[in-house]
Amino acid sequence: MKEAIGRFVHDGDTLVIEGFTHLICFAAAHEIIRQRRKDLTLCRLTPDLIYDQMIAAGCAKKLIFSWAGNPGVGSLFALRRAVEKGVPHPVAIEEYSHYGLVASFAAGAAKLPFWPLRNYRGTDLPAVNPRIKTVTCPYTGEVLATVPAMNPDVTIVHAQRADELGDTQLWGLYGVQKEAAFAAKRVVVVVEEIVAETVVRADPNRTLIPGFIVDAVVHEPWGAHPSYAQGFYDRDNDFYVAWEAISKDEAGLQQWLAEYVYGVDDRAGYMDKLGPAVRERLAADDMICEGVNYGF
Amino acid sequence: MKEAIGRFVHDGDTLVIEGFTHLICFAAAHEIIRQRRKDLTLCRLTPDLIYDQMIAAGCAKKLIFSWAGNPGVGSLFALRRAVEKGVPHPVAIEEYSHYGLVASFAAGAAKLPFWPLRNYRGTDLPAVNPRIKTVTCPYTGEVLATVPAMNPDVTIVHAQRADELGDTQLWGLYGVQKEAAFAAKRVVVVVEEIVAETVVRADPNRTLIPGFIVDAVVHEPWGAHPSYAQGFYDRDNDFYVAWEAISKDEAGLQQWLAEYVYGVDDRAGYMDKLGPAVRERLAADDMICEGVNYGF
Amino acid sequence: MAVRAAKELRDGDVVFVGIGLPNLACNLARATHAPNLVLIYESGAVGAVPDRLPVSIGDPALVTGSLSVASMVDIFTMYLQGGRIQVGFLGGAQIDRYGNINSTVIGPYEKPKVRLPGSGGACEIAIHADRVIVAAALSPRSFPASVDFITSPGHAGKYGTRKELKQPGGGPVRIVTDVGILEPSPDDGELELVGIYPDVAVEDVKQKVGWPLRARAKLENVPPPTSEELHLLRDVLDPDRLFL
Amino acid sequence: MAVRAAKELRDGDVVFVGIGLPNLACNLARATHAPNLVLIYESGAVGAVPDRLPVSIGDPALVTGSLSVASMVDIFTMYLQGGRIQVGFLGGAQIDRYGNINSTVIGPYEKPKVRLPGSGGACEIAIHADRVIVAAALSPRSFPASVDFITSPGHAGKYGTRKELKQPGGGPVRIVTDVGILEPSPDDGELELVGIYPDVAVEDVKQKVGWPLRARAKLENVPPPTSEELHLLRDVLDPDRLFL
Repeated sequence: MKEAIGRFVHDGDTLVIEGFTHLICFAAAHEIIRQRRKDLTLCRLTPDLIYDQMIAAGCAKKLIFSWAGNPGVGSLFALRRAVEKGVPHPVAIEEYSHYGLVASFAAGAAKLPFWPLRNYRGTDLPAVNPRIKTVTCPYTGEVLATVPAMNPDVTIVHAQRADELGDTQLWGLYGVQKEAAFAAKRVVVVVEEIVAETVVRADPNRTLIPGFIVDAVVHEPWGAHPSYAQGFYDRDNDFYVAWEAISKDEAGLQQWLAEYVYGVDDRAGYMDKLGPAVRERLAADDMICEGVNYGF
Repeated sequence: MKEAIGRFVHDGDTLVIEGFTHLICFAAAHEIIRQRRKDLTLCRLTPDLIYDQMIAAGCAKKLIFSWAGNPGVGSLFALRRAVEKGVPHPVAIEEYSHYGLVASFAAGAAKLPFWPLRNYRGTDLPAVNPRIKTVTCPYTGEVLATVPAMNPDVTIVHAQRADELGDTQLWGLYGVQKEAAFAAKRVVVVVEEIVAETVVRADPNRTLIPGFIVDAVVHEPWGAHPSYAQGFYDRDNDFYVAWEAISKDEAGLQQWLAEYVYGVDDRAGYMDKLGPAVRERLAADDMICEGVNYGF
Repeated sequence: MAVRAAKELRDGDVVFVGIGLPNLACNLARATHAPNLVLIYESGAVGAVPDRLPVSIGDPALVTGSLSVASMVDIFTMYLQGGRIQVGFLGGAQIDRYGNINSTVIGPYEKPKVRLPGSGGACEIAIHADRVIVAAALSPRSFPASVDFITSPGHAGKYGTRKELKQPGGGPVRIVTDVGILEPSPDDGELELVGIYPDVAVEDVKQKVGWPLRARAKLENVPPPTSEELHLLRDVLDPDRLFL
Repeated sequence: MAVRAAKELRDGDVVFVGIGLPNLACNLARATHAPNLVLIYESGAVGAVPDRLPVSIGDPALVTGSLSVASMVDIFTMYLQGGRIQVGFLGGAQIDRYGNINSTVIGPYEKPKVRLPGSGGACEIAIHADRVIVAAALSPRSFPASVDFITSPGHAGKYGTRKELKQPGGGPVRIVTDVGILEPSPDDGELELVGIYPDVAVEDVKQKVGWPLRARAKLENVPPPTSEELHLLRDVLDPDRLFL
């Protein structure tokens, strides 16, 4: 992970670490914080705790997002301090709705400059985001909204498994992981498990991202905690709830970063610090599905 | 099948039976021929033998397509007779490239009136298909090609399995089956196997089409022959090769229809006529993949 | 409110579900009068049957045993914009006279008094779902005459009426509150009182909104939750009282 | 031609493969100098390793053991238009002076002498792939000065030059024939002779195209297929001689 972040994430980059609730790569964010990257433009549908932590650590110059809360809990206070009061420093925002940002990734993946969608009529979003424009349908004359393409410098995808070449398999919620990867100039894949190429090839419909668009593959078990990996470990909802109090207090948040991010060398160190009880509480039960026949 | 075609396919409809080489529902086409539907607008990327047969049977008024050959073999002669000589009657054509027609289905599924694509510059396709137009990107000023949405009256999808509500699982080549289903006003799903809802729910990432957009589910083993169903039976390449001679000769083709379509009651009758040797030759070997863990 | 919101759902509806109260209401409806409800979450879970109350909209329990997992591109393009969603459930910090909803900012956008989470899927749900059900406790602060920011369009506003804007969906057709039910007027889309809960006075309801609230001549008398419904909510669906 | 076309592929290339000769050439390259070639078929198979020679572009043997199966929307938007394809292989009934390819009609479109299958993916492959390799036997009928219909754009033509049209891909950079190799001139994009096979005279090649063919001053001497290459093609890759 150290090497992948060192090589592929640079100051000033537009960075995407996606995953909708599922498979959010906190391990990569923590390594970026440790390597003290700055002036990043951070883009995600839901900034979630991951970007709240990166903003608190001073990595961010700008945030592109569509829903900025702590899901099911409350606020992201580091983000709010940066936006409302410029603490630790001001962070610019570019705001969409989910559909808008999803479409922006789809345009980026397709290398189209824009994406048309039937949206935003009657809302104030285009008034505060001039990047939302319109286009007229050449067939019906209907005026549709458009969003510009999102093409990040680097996308980091967390997934259940990949082979050493980066052929990546992912199940459970997909989010926009595939689109974010195809949209990016550089792609880092972080997985719970490195498997033989034969495992991937035994079930090719399960593959979301082909290895030839991947620049680095990192093996990092528990790399998504406190997010989750279907079939590996549950979401740490207790930690999401606890974050409300941690992030509300600027000093407390810095203390948390000092202890759990700067204070450890890597993800293994972080998991050791959390202790075995967390792992036991969150480890997934087995609910293994049947295979299908690829014969002919 | 009789009932599903009777209820959901009407004279004059725009009909899509998709499947790219894989999972082409010949059983549905034969039932449509037997029920003597006419004035259909037939749309498929590759008309293949299936629409060659329907054109020969006089079902078609118009054909929308992007590659009209017998894959790996040669020509579709019934189609060529209709287009070149108006035999048995003239069939109008609307022609795209694969990407254009794929995009047209994607627009239809998204209920957008058009889809933008970087294509057709420097080619003669827009000159012969006025439905290919252009749109100017509101961000870059780039002029992009557009195709209009394809929203068929009815789409027939063949798949490996579905539950009784039509929740449909499909693996191997996807083609544009999902997009064609979502684009349609009515959807008929034809499957090799009806399974319990629990089978679908055990592996939800394998599901391509949700039952609530499906109007009818038909259980029709071998319903795709001479096309194939991954994990069930191989493509009948011998028949595709033999079609060259059958379709070249108008009378021979009518004789083939009389024997294998009009001359049988249903798919079971057709398979009986082909005989057990064909089934034995084409039955799939077992190459069953491992399952994955959906636990948490 | 959860009980009352559940009653707005019809058996067989395809519902775009948010977390919290909407999720409770949907699962209550499934357990009572609408066993064939199809729950779709914007995270991609289709036909979810969560065996625990999901804390987040992307909970793993929404995936396990669901009918299908769709990419978010498909969810927004083919399912929502594709016109496949009958009911959307929305909340919001502010709801105005015409059903416009604000979940973005209190105060001006550039210098907000309170920065709220923003749209998420709320903007497009309000535009595309056949019917939108809104659940929110009534108060003058939450129901001003006009919202500070239109995140989700209602029936009329500074950009025109729903019809003028050719919105594909029906917008907020029922506003379920803690004291009564509001509905848009068929004439001008203004929200008016159409139902009232037991022991609530119409005059008290009128005090709780920021405009002169009209009440229909004939008000529905909304029955109180049954003990069975309360039992289901409190003991089965949300035993840890995460959202009650 | 298959042997010569195989040599145009570099190890690690991501190749959009058509059926027939392109497929043979790709599998020969994989078996010899380019083991890391990634074969992508427009049908959706990515990283295919067919254990029999596929008769069609959607053969089940392309799926079994492949790295990934993508939807056709993804193949054309994210893979091809997304700029992820290094090499596209095309054939065609006619190829003209500037590398424009016709696979649509001989004669006028409305009243064709011969109705060919049409574009399939050929149009967008010629526009987007970094390099396009064309394989076709040389004859005046197949190589006219200008094609009856432009299915796949070359380097110049009635709509302008490749640069003027801002085509993202490189177009047909090598035309592999049965007697020699053509390449577009760096100046004006006109195809010119750059390589010749053993025992073939330049004058004979010039007779086989419908325009005054220029030949480079220094011609590559293209070696004949080795016995190992012929053995692989005839005995291993296409033992039933489906395409040879």
